Amino acid sequence: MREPERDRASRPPSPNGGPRIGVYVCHCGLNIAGKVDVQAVVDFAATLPNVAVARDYRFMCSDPGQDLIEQDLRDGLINRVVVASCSPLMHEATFRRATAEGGTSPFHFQMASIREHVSWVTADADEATEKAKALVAGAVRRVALHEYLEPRQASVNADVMVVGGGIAGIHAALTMADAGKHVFLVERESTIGGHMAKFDKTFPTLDCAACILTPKMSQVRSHPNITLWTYSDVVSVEGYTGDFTVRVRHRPRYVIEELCTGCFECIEKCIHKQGKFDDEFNEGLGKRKPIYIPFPQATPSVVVVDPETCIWFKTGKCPQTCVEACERDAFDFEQQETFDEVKVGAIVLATGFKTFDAARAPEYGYGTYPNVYTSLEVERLLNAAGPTGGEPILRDGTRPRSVGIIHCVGSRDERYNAYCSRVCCMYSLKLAHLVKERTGAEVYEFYIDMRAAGKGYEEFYDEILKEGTHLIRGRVAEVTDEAISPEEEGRLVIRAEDTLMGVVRRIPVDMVVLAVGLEPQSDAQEVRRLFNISCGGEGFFTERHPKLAPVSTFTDGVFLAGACQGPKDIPDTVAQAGAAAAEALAMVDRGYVMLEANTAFIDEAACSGCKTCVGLCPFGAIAFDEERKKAAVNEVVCKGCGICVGACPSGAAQQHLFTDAQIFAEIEGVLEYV
Amino acid sequence: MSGEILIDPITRLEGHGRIHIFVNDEGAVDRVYLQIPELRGFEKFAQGRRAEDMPQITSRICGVCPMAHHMAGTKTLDDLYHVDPPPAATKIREMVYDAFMIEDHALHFFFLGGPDFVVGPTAPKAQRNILGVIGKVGLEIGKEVIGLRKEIRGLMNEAAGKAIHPVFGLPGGVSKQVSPELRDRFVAGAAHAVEFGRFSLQLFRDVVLSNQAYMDLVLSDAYTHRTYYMGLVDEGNRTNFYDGRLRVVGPDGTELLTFAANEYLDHVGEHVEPWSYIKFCFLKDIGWTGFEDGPDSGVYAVAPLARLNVSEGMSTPVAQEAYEEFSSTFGGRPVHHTLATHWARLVELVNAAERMGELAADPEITSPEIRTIPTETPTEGIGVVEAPRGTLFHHYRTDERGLITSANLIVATQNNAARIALSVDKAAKALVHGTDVDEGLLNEVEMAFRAYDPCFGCATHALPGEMPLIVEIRDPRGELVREIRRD
Amino acid sequence: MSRPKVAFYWCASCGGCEEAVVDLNEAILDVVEAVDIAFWPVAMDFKVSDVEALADGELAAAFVNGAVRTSEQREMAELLRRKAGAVVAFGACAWLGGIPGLANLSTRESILQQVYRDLPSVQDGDGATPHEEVEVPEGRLHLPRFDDDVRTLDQVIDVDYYLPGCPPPPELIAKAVTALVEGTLPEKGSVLAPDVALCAECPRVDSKPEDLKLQRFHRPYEIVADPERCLLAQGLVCLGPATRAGCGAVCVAANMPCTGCMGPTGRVIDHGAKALSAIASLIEPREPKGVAGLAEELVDPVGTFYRYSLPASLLHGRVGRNGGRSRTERDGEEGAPATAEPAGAARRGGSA
Amino acid sequence: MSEAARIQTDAPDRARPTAERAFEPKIVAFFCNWCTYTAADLAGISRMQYAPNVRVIRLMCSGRLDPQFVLAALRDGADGVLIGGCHPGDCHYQEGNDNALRRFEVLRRMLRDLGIEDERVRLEWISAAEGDKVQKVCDEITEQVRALGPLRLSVPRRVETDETPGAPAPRLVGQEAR
Repeated sequence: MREPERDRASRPPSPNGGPRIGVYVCHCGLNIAGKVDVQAVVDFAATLPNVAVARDYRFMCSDPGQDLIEQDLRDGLINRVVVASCSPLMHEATFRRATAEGGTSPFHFQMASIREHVSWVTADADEATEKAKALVAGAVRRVALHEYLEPRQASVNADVMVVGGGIAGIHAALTMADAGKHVFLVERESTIGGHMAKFDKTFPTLDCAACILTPKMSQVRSHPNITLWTYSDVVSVEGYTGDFTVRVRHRPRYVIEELCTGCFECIEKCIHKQGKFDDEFNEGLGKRKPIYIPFPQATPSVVVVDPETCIWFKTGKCPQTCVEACERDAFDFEQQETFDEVKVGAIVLATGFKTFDAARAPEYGYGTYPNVYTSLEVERLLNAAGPTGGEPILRDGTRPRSVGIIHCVGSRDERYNAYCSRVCCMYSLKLAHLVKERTGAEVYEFYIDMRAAGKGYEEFYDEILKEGTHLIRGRVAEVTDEAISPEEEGRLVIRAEDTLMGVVRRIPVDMVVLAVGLEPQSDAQEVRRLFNISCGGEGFFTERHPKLAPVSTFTDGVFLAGACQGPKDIPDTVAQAGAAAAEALAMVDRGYVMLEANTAFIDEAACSGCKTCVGLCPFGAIAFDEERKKAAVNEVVCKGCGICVGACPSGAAQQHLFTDAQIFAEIEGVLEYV
Repeated sequence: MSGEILIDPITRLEGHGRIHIFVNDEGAVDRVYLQIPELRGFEKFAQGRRAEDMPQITSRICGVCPMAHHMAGTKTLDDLYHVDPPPAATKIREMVYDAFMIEDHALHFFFLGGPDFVVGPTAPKAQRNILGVIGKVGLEIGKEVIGLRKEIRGLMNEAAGKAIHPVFGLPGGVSKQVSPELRDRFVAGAAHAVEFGRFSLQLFRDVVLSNQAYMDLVLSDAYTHRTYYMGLVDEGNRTNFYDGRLRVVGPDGTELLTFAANEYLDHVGEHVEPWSYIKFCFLKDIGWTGFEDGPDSGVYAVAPLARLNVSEGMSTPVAQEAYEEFSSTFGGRPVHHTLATHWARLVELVNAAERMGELAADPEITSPEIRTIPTETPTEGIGVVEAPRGTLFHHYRTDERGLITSANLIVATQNNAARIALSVDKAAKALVHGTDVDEGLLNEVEMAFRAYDPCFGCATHALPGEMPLIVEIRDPRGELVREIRRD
Repeated sequence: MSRPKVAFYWCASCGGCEEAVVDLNEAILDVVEAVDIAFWPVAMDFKVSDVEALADGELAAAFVNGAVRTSEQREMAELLRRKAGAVVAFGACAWLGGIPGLANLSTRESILQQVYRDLPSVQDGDGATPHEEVEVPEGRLHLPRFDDDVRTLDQVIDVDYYLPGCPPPPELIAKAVTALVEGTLPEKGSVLAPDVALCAECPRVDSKPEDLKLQRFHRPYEIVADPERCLLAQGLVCLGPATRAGCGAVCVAANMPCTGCMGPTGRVIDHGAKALSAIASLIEPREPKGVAGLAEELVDPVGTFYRYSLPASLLHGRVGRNGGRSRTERDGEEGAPATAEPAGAARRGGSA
Repeated sequence: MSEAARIQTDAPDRARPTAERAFEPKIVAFFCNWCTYTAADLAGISRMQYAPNVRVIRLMCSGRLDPQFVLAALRDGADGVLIGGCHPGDCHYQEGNDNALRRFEVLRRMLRDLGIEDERVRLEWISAAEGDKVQKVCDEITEQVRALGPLRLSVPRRVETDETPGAPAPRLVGQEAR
């Protein structure tokens, strides 16, 4: 066969001569020695190339066992260590430490697992001994090529960032700010508050959303440790764990934030006497002026000018009554985008969700029949600060006498989203209660399964049942205005199978409410790429481990809070936001992160600039230098998987402790001698 | 005194061959065997390859005439994928192919076969090579030779990717269009080549035609065989290297038949002898009757001499003039004198140069329309070109994914193999008497061989290799009597 | 000053390497000035006896092209090894086995059967095939045995340097000769070409995206390739990322993908496997069916990835094609002394 | 030549089928650290007995798999190769196992053309919880390869005449220290 011309990476550094290997075979009491002929393995090891010392001991992990290694190293008998004992997942750290204590690199060490992989799983003693020899030979051959590596760490910037100013972001920001960290809170909208700010009441306790949210919002505003950036978004993230550089763009609101006092005189004096344009905060149910504030408690309490609808921006001809009304001269129609660049050690993503677009399910008639509403619209109708002052009245101004609420719109439906959105059952019950309370209407709920797993949720369900809401189990086939009886004339008819009664029912109602599910934000993929994390199949951000690392991501230093990770209700969101904040604090407070030793690296001279590796890295750890046409691994970001190394077509990419040469040597070792 | 003479191998040819001469008790040559001792098996390992890789794979049959294999393979792919290249692509292919004919013929004349004449068959060995040629004609002209070759090879590199093992051929066209700048270089190169051709023809006149000793050698019976000839001709029965119909004429010069490439199996057969790895082609229409010439033997020849014999003229003026001079010198076609091949080669060189110039001047040559994308399922394809050393057939069958299931390759020297065997036999019989032979004599035996510019690398798709020329003389019991090393 | 003596020799090659030397053009006159060519069968009439007459090591260098498939070639290689201070494996065949090395996919018997029996133009009749020893009326004729496999030069003799390419680019040949004359040859075992992959000198590299993923592989005849953009990015299997630079990316300049004739870079043991790894990593689908679909589009992986290097590859050829020889016989094979300890480290250049 | 080298060449070769010794296949396994290697530990902890023919080499991720490793193992004496990684979607490094699959699929296509049966080179997804699967797969591949017989491979080695430099270091063979 052809052999490589040369292999720089495999050339062992030899500050003190060539490799001299010590092999230590552990009895592990009888765990190993009861099956494997330890003496035979030691004798065999002594014959292997570069082996200077071969010993056995009853428990290598004990202090005297470790002392054997340290002493041989200190005596200069050896400069490499192989321990044949249990799994490296058990004691690799132990023996690395011992090797380091002996005065060399902790990575001049290799372990052969002759307990988990040999003595415990092999019936025949001779076969077990042979296999143990093979594994020892592999380790010996490999360790001779181990490089001298120092353990490395990187320091962590104490400042943190929270992206998204909904309840999750607010809670995380306050938690960290209270712990004394400086928090940059970035919100895309002109105010923080998120979806929760739109709700009237929250389930199951029916306490007023504004009452519990608003104080937190103003706390954010006034907290000395929080820099609040609204109407702003993150445009780039560079750097790595503990040292991110984030660039934030501030969009112009044409009002100088520091000068605006929130008196709203300008809105009053706008040349438009009435609101004329669809009010986004009210889901288009109300009208706003070109200069507006989304809702009275908006934080910061600063007005926004919408250049799309403002006459001055559109025609350049307007008496500017708003400017006239402002006592602080806060207007600046020349305002441009501005940018800030900050360095932070950790980032909490709390970018939230969007609701399912009900028009995608045409059978429910949303957009066709004016009296079909989404749940979020009804939230606004029920909100005292909403377009109808809290009265759930129809578009023609009448009160509904009967209301149908359809569950699982866009959820648990293979056509749209297979998952359960978790919150719809409970908020539908809440809406049923509120509608009934305010209008006295008959309320019909059409559900597939009633999911009430939460503290106080089942009790809440019972309450609503008692109130006389009609619960019909079955998926709704369609909403139609085709009447087949006089009773249905002029109303909407919900046609559904009642699976409990086994009949198809037609329920005429005045108002239909679609309980739309929760979906990832439409720009979740861009955000994912921005922060180098991943999305699951449904598009929500993926946590590092669903059970053991639910708020971490595969990018160290980036944490998840709230519904951006998956649908969840307010209690869970707040709990998770607290957890994310705690994890971020733990990292930032420690002040440093340990770096993987087995990182990849690229031999620049051998790199052809083919870029094969760059896109393969799941962590964005490889940057391509366009000037020099070379790829380079950022070893702080690298997690040491070696995907790039396996792919590198010219062997320029290698992985510490897993170089090609080391693995080839191990392959030969496990095969060649036994 | 009887015995055996083994010439192993013959130098200055591309490939590997050995000549085994049996001498009888009267000291006369009994029989000469031309053995080709190697084989590579391209037809076998072509199986399973992607059809579109064949032009590049088969070019490795021979690094001297890689373009011929590349082009034959490419044309086979056209047929295989049932696709016609756009006119510009066809013209580019032919133009590049002409460039190849120019440089290959020049290579042979000045580096390989030519030194026999230019320097002289009995000159010292250290001079019978390109350096000797340079010594004879002068360094300036030597540099001219090298310079032209460099220019033409440069054009091929640019147009085909690489001159040695080109890459530009694809079913339905070529991979790269010709830029106006490159076109201009082709035009200039063609002009140089025509001049160079004239010069070479004059050199031949001066050195060979005017030298009675050489002409006696050329016309001697030892180098004369009356066989059939085969070559590609255009619709006017003029020589064409890239395309056309195959025409076969008999020893008397009359047309035996013409056929299209895809009918080759009806007319061309291969005869196997157990003592050589080369296969011997013959005309099925006549049949295999052994190693003999004449109208009743299916033995035929290809390559420059054969091509001139089957054609009724050349398609370009200067070449036509040279062709007429060639014909009249030998008293009309067909010319059966093997050594006249060297002259025929120069006539072709001029023809290729002129044709290249014509194509380069065609405005369509720079067209971007160089590909027709195949849409049909590949099945079977046959392609032919005239390689410098003669007719070259490629024939592939594939599965529906276009993977080769069968490849048949009949290469130039194979067509000639039987006639070459005849030539060597006849030359040895005429020149060798007894086993007491000298080196110059053996070189003259080799000349019979070298005139064909045979490429046994091609012919056996063998791994060509050169061995020393060692002449072993054995008695009838096989005992070594004497060994001649040609030093 | 005496000029260094050199020999050019061909084993199992096509003659393209010889042509490449001729393609030095006028520089060949300089070469002739600088060195004393003691042996070059294709172009000069010097004989083997001239070589045999030399003292051991008298040749400064022997440039040997072609792979090895017969005993004559082996003997010739061994002779040149004795006579030459440095042996240069010249070209892809000598270094890696080359395209004829694909014959290691077949048995010698099946090759003979195909060539002399099965092909459609072969005359029906007595079914003759060539034999190593044949009786003819006048006496007995011999043919050398067609070996079981194609070997690289360094599987037969110790090789000092490698000149890559099919054929080697003239610039690299000229550089090698210059280094020889000037005594600046690098350490033994070096490949006399840049130790970096072709992308480094490919003019299209800037158009290669950093996150290239392929939904399908195209075959060269299926598309009209954009003459400016990276061919891999267009779905053509280009081995440029896995293949040594030094050729000037001439195939790519002709708008055709690199097929790997310059061999692997210095730290790759098996050209085909490494190229395969890089190309497979570009597959976009991640689920088994989609991945298998793209794998199927690589209809001839051996011919694609091992086009020039099958005999040098880790498996050397198709496994078991020559019957029951077991792996362990390899140590007993001619010309292959067992390496000393530490075997792997030494062979992989890892020893101190 | 060092003592070690002598012992190396004197060592019996288990792959050589002889009259005295039936064919025992050698299998090299490349297991990812987080799932399959951990599963092999679990098999050990659970004392699941399986064929001793499999020698595990630990990689951090199946995405580190270089097809060269598979071929090197076969060349160096393995009769089969097993690759183990996390189940799809579970990769500790997000998509390493996707890359392992891509390389494996193309490699498998090529190995078929090189005369290596599919059963000799396998890719298995084995999660950290599936100790029993380690047992099952190791037994299975051992038996399958045993049925196929030894891998008949004849690979000429590179010829090198250089002396290997460096004398062996002095060695101690210690008894258990007390």
